[in-house]
Amino acid sequence: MRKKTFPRGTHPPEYKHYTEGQRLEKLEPPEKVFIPLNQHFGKPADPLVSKGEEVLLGQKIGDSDELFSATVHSSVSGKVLFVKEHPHPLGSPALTVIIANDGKDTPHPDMKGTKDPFSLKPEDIRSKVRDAGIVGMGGAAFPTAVKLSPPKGKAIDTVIINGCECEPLLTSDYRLMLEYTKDIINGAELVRKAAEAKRIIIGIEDNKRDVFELFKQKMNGFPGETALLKTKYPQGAEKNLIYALLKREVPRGGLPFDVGVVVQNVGTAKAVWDAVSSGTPLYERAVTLSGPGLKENKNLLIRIGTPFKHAVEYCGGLKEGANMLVMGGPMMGLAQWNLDTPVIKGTSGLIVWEEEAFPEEFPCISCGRCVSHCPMGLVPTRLMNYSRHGYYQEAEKWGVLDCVECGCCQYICPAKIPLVHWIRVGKNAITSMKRKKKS
Amino acid sequence: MQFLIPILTLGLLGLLFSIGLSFAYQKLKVEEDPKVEAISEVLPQANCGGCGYSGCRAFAEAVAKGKAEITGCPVGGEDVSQKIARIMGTEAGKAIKKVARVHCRGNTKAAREKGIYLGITTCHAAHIIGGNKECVYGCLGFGDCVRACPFDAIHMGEEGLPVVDADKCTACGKCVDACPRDIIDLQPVSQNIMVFCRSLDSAAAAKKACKNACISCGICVRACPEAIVLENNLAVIKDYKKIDPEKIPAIEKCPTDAIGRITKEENHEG
Amino acid sequence: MPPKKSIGAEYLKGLWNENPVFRQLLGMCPTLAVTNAVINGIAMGLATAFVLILSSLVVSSIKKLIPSQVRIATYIVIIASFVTIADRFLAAFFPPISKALGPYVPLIVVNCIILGRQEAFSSRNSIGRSLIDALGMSTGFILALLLLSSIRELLGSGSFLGHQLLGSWFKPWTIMILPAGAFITLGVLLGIALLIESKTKARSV
Amino acid sequence: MKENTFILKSSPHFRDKDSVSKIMYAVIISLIPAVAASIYFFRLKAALIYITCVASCLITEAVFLKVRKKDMHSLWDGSAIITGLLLAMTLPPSLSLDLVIIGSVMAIALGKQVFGGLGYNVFNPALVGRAFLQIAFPVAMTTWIPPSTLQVNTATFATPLGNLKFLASITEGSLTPLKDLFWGNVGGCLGETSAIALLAGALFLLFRKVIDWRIPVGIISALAVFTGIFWITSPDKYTHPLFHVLAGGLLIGAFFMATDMVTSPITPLGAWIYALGIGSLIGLIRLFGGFPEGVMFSILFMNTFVPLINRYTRPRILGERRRRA
Amino acid sequence: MDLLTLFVAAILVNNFVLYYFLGICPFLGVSKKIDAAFSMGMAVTFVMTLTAVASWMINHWILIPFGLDYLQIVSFILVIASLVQLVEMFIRKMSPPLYQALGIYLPLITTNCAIMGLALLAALKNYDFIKTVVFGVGSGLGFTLAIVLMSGIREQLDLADVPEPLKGAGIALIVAGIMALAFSGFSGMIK
Amino acid sequence: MNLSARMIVVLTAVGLISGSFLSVVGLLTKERIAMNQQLEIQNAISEVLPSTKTSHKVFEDESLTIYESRDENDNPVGFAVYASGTGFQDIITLMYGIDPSFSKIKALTILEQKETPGLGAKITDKTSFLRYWEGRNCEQPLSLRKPAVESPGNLAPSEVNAITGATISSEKVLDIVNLSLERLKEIKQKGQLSSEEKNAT
Ligand SMILES: Cc1cc2nc3c(=O)[nH]c(=O)nc-3n(C[C@H](O)[C@H](O)[C@H](O)COP(=O)(O)O)c2cc1C
Ligand SMILES: Cc1cc2nc3c(=O)[nH]c(=O)nc-3n(C[C@H](O)[C@H](O)[C@H](O)COP(=O)(O)O)c2cc1C
Ligand SMILES: Cc1cc2nc3c(=O)[nH]c(=O)nc-3n(C[C@H](O)[C@H](O)[C@H](O)COP(=O)(O)O)c2cc1C
Ligand SMILES: Cc1cc2nc3c(=O)[nH]c(=O)nc-3n(C[C@H](O)[C@H](O)[C@H](O)CO)c2cc1C
Ligand code: SF4
Ligand code: SF4
Ligand code: SF4
Ligand code: SF4
Ligand code: FES
Repeated sequence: MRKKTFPRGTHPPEYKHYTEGQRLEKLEPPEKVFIPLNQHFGKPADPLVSKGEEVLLGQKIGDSDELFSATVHSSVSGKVLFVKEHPHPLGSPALTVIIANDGKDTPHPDMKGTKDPFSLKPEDIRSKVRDAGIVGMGGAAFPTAVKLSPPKGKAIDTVIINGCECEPLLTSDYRLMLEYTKDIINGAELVRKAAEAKRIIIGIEDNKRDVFELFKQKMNGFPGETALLKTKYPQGAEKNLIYALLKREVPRGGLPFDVGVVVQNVGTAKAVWDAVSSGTPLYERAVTLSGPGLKENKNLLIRIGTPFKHAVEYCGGLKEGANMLVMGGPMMGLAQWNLDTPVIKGTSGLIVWEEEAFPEEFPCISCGRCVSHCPMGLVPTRLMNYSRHGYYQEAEKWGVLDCVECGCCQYICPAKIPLVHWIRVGKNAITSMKRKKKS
Repeated sequence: MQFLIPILTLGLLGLLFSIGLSFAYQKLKVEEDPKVEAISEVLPQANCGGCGYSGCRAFAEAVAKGKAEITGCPVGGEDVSQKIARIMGTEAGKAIKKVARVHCRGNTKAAREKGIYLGITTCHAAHIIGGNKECVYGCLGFGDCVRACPFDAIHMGEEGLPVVDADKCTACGKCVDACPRDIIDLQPVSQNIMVFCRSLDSAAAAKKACKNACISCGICVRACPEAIVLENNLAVIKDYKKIDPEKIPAIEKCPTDAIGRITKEENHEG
Repeated sequence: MPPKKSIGAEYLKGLWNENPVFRQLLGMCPTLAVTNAVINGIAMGLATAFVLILSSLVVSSIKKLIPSQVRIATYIVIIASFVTIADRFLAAFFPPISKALGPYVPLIVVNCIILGRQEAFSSRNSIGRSLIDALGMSTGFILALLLLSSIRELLGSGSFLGHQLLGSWFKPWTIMILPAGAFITLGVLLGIALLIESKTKARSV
Repeated sequence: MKENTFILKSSPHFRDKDSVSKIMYAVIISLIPAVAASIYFFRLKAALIYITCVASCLITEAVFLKVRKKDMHSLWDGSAIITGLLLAMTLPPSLSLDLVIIGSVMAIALGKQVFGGLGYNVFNPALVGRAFLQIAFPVAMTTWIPPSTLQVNTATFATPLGNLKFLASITEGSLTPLKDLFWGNVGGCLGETSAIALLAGALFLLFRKVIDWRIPVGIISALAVFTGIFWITSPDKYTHPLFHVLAGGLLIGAFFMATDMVTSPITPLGAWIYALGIGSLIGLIRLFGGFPEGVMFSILFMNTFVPLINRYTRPRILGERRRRA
Repeated sequence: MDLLTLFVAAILVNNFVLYYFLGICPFLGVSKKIDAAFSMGMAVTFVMTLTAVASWMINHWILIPFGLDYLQIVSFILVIASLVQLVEMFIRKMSPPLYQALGIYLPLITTNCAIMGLALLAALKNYDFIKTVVFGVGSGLGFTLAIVLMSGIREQLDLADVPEPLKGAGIALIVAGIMALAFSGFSGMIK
Repeated sequence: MNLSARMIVVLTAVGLISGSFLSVVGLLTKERIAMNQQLEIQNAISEVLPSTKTSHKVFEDESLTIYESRDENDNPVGFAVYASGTGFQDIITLMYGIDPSFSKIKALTILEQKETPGLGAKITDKTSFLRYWEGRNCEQPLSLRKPAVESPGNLAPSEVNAITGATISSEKVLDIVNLSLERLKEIKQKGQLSSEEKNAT
């Protein structure tokens, strides 16, 4: 079978063997959970509970009137200790509901299943998805309900289930696909129904052939197929994935629905199935804990709001000298500065290692490698240079906003220039300039 | 005859040329911004194009319209830039001379570092990945403001905080725009008491992050309730004019020095 | 207007602070073109000085009569007249130099220094001051030409004013008499000038 | 658990192993065969020129680093050594050492450091140094000696291309034999004589993916086509393309100098334009210009176009509408 | 020397900027941005062509017949100045976009020795009418080539770590020097 | 006075005044400049035809000017040919003397050139280049000797020495001479050399 792929990109060492064989284990929830009200793309939710209130497992504790937002649920039963700012994995502290776990996991009565999920109407699926607080679990944490309601005139024909997991080290999606195959396929079918699409494509990289064969078998009877993709980073980035699978190009600044596609992560698909079939909101997710800095490497199912410290201790703690703590994969993940920050809906992994001497930075030697590896067709060195010198308008003209921050350019750069960081500076400056202009 | 021809030729050329010009002048008179004239006046009139514009006049127009940098004239140098800045500035706030003021005292001794920062060493870059200090409101100390100042009026002090030289500052506002944490603003030179913190953290968090943070204890508010209020865990001077000079010593009792008189170093007098 | 400078300062500013070549980047074309030998540089400098001084005199004395709209045109005619005089004079009495300088003597007419000085100074100042200013600028220009042409002639031919200075051990750098050498030498000199400037400034602060 | 000792930085956190200095040292290694060949052909004098060149390049570089208060470490990034080696390889073996020093100083000072050092230069530093020498000391730079392996007894000796330039017509035996060109048994600049040694190094670089294959391919094919057209129309006046490819500085220029990353375009399309430009200009100068050889001028000339080429050959961004041609 | 060689020579070999040192001021002044440089180049080419025509007519119809060659300087400069003025007026009236792109550079051209130099050189070399025009267009294009290349390089150098004192005109002159070196590869090509 | 009127008057007045000035200057210098040019030509003629006493123009067109020269006794000494063409860089202008029968070049001198100093500019060098032109047989087109020889005696009758390192400039000079020789012979055949205007120059 010919493997599909997209132009350019790179292939960093995978290191998936650390955790590939580790079954997903359920991690006991800690004594205190810290559930931020801002775990998604869009407006943070407003708290629905206050200090001292008793809450149940799966109870809605945050919601918002805005379209671009998502509900937040309690991942334990117990008592609200505080609603206050707490360190957040995305950087700045954010409003967080801190709950003391009573250890009972008393479920909330609203968590009721549906007998025949496949007979539900699209709107019903969408509203259940929204009520369950589901957001994209592939990284961007985009509210899934919004994604499933494309604007008028943008018909969706294909649902792509993203099983690439192209980031090195991470294996949580892989384990989900192995262990919850049926749930994912069912979830995909629900997504297809909700988006009123014709078919499903499940894209899997060829370093996960076992999963590919599994899906091929179990997809029988569903309108869709399983596609084998070349192992290449960032195969899972949606614009590249769509190109690889369908040869369609999402227009600049556009979204997948502009070309009739919805892309959902496998974890998202499973969450959709859970929400619709058993009424379980998104309060738990699969997380890979890996890297040479951890005593043991594991794949865990972790309650949202669990501080990293708790999970790390379950893995035997940090090794001496571990100084690099990254939430997500090594290519796109965010460096963490302490272990008090909680697991959120978008946390796919926690990677720990010891960073040795920082590489010496050279000036750009115009080798062009960043250009020939950028999956988006950008000229990263120029974007970097423009940002560095504050020429933001030029950077915008050269497409800085099209950068998906995949990191290929910086990975490959022999001069060791922090290209992505500079590009982010440029993007940030441009968007804040635009915001200023609007107001 | 030998003399006449050249005389006539040149006279004729002059005549033609002047008729053309006067015609042009009358047909194409354009109303002008008085600022253009004023700026034109201080420019060196070399018409060298060094500014990238087609001559001094064009440059003056561009500056008046805000399209060109006031420092764009390489021939005139700093002298001329200052003059232009004044011309442009008089429009905005005439009488009171303002200067840039930094509202943070989270220097290297006071503010706690978050970790080992190995990112790009500019404030903007550090800011977008959450900063290098525990306080997410305070100065990052990488001097974006210093680099932004066209008049060399702002420098990084010894303790990692920027210091404005009030004499050199023309209140152009570049540093204000440059600071990602919005902790610089323009204030009248005469105003010498202000809040040197922008942290909205609760008292405990603020205290943990920085020794000089405002802990919203309210001492200053009690000292001068007419002018100072607490908003979102932060003391704010609502109306500077209402501060009675006699109350300043009481205000200066602030346990963390987050409010008080501007020091000599901060005013670059030392 | 800035406070009036003393006469001495008015003269001296042309030498360094407002040196037409190094500080104002004016009159670059003749500066580059004719400095392949010292004698040419000096001749060019003198010719320019002649035009600059006389036209400054004339302009400042009739400045009140000229309506601003024909200011430039008038200046051009005045300058062109003096240039013609200089050109004819050289051609008549120093034919070799006139030949070496080629079209660059007539080109004094478009030398930005001259028009720039009329615009910036003579049209606004008294005759005396304009004269001093023109003298200062001319001196500055001549010095700049002298410096550049000395370097180029010395390195390019090993001589100064035609006298062989460097011995036969020296291999002349032909490039210095050619365009490339002119550009590069002037570029480097400009860099040095700015370096000195920033050093002296740093000291005075 | 310790606090506040974690590293804060932006993603990605992985980096490829290749680095600027590794790339530079790869180039140095690839030059070894050609350097060895030239020392074999020109003996001690060649070795002296190499040493002088590399040493004066390094010293000049060091002085600039010192004055500009930069990290002295970058003296050893390898780029100054390459500049020195390549400059030496483009010098005539008879050149006296004082001129060699002048050329090296100019290469680093004028060609590299005035622009800000590694990565910022617009022109190929080694060629700036050579061009400076060529224009400053034209006679010394066009005086050739035969290699020690060749027995000739004329006082003046011409390079294969110099010979070609002033040949009234091409006849049997009037050209330097291809076999000599290939092995290097001819006169000329130090490094350009032996085609086989250069090709060996070039293959290594291509294999290691240090250089962009488009550039040598583009240059060689453009030159071959250009000279081929004239050869086919009048073979008695013009020689065949293979001679042009093997003679003079073409191979060293195409594989080692035009490929200098800093001074060549960064986009693939740009590389083609640049390479085709160089190739045709070399043909133009060799056949119709005042100089027997045009590699140096062509590369420098196309260097001036690189910023424009980079600007106007931006790749198509994914999802950008195809521009109408 | 046929017209084609004259044309090519004017662009590459005897480039106005790099060989004759004419028009250095705009070459240094307006070469910071490619767009501006290109407009300037076009404006110069345009005016040069006109100047070539006008100065030839003045020279051959008035000055030479009356033996007034010593009025060359004054009359050329007057003609150029009024021509530029006229063109500027005309463009401003007829096409505002063209004025924005080109017209605003015109005043700078009046005191540009490239234009005057063209008139003088053409007279000095005794070119006939056609040659004068070809020389004018070629020289203008040569100027455009040089200034556009320079601006491309300077845009790039804007992002480089050029030593402080060399920034601006210093480095631009050095680049011009090396460009002159590169261009000298074409000398000897005129047959 | 209204503004445009004033503009016109001022500019016209300035034009008139400067015109009058210049006319004086022009007239004062005209003769001298003309004389300088004459002198230059005459010097050149006597350089290439040393025994010249008088000379006059016998032919002139765009690229060629021919002077006939006579000695004290009004015997023809030969012709001085003033010709130009492109060199390595720019135009080369030269003059050479030739005997009345067009068989021998008497001497060559370069009047104007912009060749590379130290290289092509050696074409003005009396000892290394020009000396080898004296007495060359020019019934055939001349040819270049390369590599150069040590003394004129080693040259074939119609050969001249090239300059080492500046073959092109040498060739260009040769081309100019050969071309003008050809034209000279042509002109003579057409009988255009017998000049009507005998005004001695
Ligand atoms: C560089 C890059 C790499 C990505 N890699 C993956 C991936 O391996 N797996 C994945 O599910 N999503 C990945 N994503 C996110 C997808 O682009 C897309 O947002 C996601 O699949 C949408 O599904 P979701 O909304 O269910 O998360 C990546 C995004 C980027 C920018
Ligand atoms: C004279 C000299 C020769 C060197 N040769 C090589 C070499 O052939 N290959 C190499 O990778 N590094 C070589 N190095 C080391 C490099 O300078 C540099 O330290 C090293 O490549 C850094 O790579 P790393 O940081 O990725 O390990 C050499 C250093 C010196 C001083
Ligand atoms: C800067 C420079 C200027 C040159 N100028 C001339 C010149 O004016 N005349 C000339 O014939 N050759 C000149 N040359 C050399 C020619 O291009 C060519 O190399 C030479 O004519 C070959 O002649 P040869 O075979 O006698 O060495 C110059 C070379 C350089 C590098
Ligand atoms: C493939 C390759 C080719 C190079 N060629 C040259 C060269 O021709 N001349 C030179 O001075 N440096 C060369 N360098 C070294 C380095 O890139 C050069 O010094 C930079 O231009 C300095 O900024 C080369 C480097 C590489 C990797
Ligand atoms: S520029 Fe952006 S999209 Fe392109 S490789 Fe770099 S990070 Fe990825
Ligand atoms: S990969 Fe790095 S060194 Fe190469 S062009 Fe890109 S930024 Fe420059
Ligand atoms: S940037 Fe402007 S406002 Fe800020 S210190 Fe400098 S002069 Fe003052
Ligand atoms: S820009 Fe702001 S954060 Fe940066 S040093 Fe200046 S005041 Fe501090
Ligand atoms: S002196 Fe030539 S353009 Fe200014």
